[in-house]
Amino acid sequence: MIIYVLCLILFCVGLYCVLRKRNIIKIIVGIIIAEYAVNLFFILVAYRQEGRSPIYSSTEQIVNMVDALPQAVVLTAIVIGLATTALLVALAMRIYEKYGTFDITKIRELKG
Amino acid sequence: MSKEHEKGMSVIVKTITRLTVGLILLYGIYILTHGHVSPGGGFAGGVIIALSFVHLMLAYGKEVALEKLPKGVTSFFESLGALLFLGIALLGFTGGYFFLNFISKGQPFHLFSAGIIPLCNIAISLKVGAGLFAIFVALVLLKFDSEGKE
Amino acid sequence: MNPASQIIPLFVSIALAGAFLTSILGKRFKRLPDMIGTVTTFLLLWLSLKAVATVARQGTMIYSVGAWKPPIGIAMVMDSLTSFMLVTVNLVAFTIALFSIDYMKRFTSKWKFYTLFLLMLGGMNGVIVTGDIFNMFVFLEIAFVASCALVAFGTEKQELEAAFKYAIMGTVGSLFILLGIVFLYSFTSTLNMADMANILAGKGTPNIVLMVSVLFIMGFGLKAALVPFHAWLPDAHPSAPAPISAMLSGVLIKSLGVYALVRIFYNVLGMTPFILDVLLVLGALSMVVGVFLAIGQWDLKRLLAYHSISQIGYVVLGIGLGTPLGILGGLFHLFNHSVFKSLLFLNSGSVEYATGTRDLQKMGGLAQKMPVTGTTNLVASMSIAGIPPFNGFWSKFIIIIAAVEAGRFWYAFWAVLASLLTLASFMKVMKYAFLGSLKEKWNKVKEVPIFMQTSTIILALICVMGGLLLWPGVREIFLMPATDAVYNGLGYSASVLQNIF
Amino acid sequence: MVELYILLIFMIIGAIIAVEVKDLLSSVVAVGAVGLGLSMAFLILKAPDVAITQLVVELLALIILIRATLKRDLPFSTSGRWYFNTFVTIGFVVFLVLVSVQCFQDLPRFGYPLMRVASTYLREGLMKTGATNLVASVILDYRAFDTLGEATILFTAVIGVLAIVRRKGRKEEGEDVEEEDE
Repeated sequence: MIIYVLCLILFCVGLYCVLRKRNIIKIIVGIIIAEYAVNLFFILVAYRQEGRSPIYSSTEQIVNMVDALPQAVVLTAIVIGLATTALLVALAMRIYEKYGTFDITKIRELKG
Repeated sequence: MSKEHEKGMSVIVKTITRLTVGLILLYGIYILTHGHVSPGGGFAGGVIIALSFVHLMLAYGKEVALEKLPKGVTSFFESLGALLFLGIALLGFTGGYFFLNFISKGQPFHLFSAGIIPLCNIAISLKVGAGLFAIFVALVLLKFDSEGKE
Repeated sequence: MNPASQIIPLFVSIALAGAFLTSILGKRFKRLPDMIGTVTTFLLLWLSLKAVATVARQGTMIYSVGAWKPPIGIAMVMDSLTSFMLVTVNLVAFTIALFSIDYMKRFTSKWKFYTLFLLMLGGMNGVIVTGDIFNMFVFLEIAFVASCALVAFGTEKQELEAAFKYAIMGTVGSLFILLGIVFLYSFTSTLNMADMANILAGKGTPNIVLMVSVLFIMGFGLKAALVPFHAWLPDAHPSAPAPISAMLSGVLIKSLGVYALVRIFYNVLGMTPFILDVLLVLGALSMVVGVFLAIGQWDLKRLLAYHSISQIGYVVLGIGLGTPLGILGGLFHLFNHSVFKSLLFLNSGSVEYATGTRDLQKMGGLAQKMPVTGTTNLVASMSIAGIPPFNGFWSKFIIIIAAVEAGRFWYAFWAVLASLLTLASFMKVMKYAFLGSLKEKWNKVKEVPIFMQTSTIILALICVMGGLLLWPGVREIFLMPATDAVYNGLGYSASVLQNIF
Repeated sequence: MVELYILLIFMIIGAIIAVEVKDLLSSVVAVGAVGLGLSMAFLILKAPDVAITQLVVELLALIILIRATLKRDLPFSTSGRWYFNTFVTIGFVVFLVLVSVQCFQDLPRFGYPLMRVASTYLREGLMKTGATNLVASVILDYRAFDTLGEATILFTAVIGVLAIVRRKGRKEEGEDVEEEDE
């Protein structure tokens, strides 16, 4: 329970950074932190008290393995995060090249 | 990046890189081929392989690395890996199902076991390694003229 | 296993195979990307029409990937809502692929465009056919990443800025969705949607379902650009190349946003009066705010983008009414909007192709020089404004009737008001762009090439004939089953699970 | 489990530093520290596959991010007065925390998951797929379709990045622009 709350706080730090900061790199940093928190939360809900990792061994009998499904899902989620990050960084670098700044308050040609 | 980067880093870095880059590559291949018996797998192996080339590039400059793995080759490998993976999936139709594990499962704990899983690992690592290296190269070659400053 | 269900995985794999082939071969053979794009999308359109027929005959079909029975493996589900969405998406995609053959000559690296386009299509088809909630998230991300790159395809200042805004907003939306999925997994210990619905129904409605609902409304609302979350759309949609604007406004926000909302809220979490009210408010708000913002615009594509927000509001309003008639109207309007909004964006692309400007004040009298574009644009404008014989009229009419029938008079009033304002706004477009006297500098303007004309004519014909889908006998095949699938609600899980065992 | 709590607190502190520090390079390095902590947390939670992947992905993401921040003439992020935005953000975050804490009570207790579907994987995984690493058996056999999507998303990102970094986006019809990345 407390561990879930700590994980949530990590998520909120990332979210705060995305919503509040005005520097493009900082926004990317915030998204990365929030992604970490969600991934960690998924692994946390899968943990089993006194559990072992879900890999069989040829020498000993392993009982009480942790849930393998969230681990597989988190692997996918990590890759998705990497893909998004790469795209965001490429966009950020091109924006810097065109505008000469990372400050989003100065990048205001469009008004949504 | 800037000019001193193109020439690479100092002699110490270059020497150590020469010693380690092969080991890193080998480790990546180990990780990917043993993905079904030990932790690791195609994705981690592919990233390690990509990192070994990134390492080479950081130490020696982009000319040396691109000589070893030209850009045309990376994008070809990338598409090839993706097609290979989709091909394995479609081959499952021979057994009647998309993504059927149609090869015999073999003996557990051995390298040649688990049907299509090692093959998928190889396809993914090709794709991931080439793809991530391509992203890195694209971002490094991006020059900054900063048109917007004036 | 049902042999007819073998077509389900093809919707994803054909699109992906097309994309991978384009990326390998497209660099060397210059004409090949056009061919692969057109052939692939045509094949998918044909398959989805076939799927409608099959579903009408056999009912819901399940495909278990890798022969693993759900909930152990991933299941793909083909019910009538799925086939309805597949036809909508692939129809628009086909005409857009046709349009792009000539239009994209103005851009460099055509093969990258087609690769990303096919990946986006594959992602959308994946979102629609899957029966697994995490799998839906994965394909949603594919479509989203591809669309981000496509928005920035022109690599100009404003396009990059719009793409970055879109990427940030979309990623935050994805994070909320993923967080919701984690909560659901921990609570039910399954990822299959039918199984999950079954378990959730057995557990009552604790706090957690409410929390997950809020997370999903924020996440999918960001993808669908409902009003408090709409800030990215008016920038992103006009910045993309015209065929992609058509794809984004026409189908992407619907398959990623509205379809996912409908599927999850009606079929998995179970609709509650509270959620219905939230959807109604969001829908009405989008409808009115979108149209008010649209009126003042002079940039043709921006104006169309604001109208997208407004029209999505109609769809969500219809679905939020929760009555069979309202859902029918909402889904029908979803189909109609994807047709006429794609047509409008394609026409704006034609105008830009011929004259090089998007500013309404600089145009004038273009209908004399571009008769096909002028006529099709007239059809689409009347359609979106809700003039009687065209398809837009019927769906708006059904939504308004449904609102009155449900006793929601205020919502009906707002819908009528928004419709009138839409009419005014499109009269402005026709007056400034196509009618009136021809300006001096447009004397040399020519009609656009043949492929572009063909695709707009196809879409215009559908706009004119669209009302026929309500004809008795036709509606029982296409629209009514989709409505039933939504209204059936939690019956979804039963109809899926009985197909497995 | 004390080490897990310590790691999490370390990660939160790292994250706060990454968010609040003015220097962009320091910020990126702090994110790297958070990622390493996450990798260790995965190891403690018995997820070695995820830990390896997280570690290598972390390295690559750091290299890419540092590439974006190095040698900029704007290494510092400016902070401005932005009261309304701050107010809304903090309100939203506090609301999210309060609602979530209510929901955590409905979840199964930490360390005791439900394991409905997962027990099937653990029981039958080795027999049915032949892979000793059950995570590999889940990602490449039971849920291989997800992995196809994952591979595709990376492919999409690569093509997308290559499309974004093009020097020249538009051309006149008939004009031949040679592509740099061939």
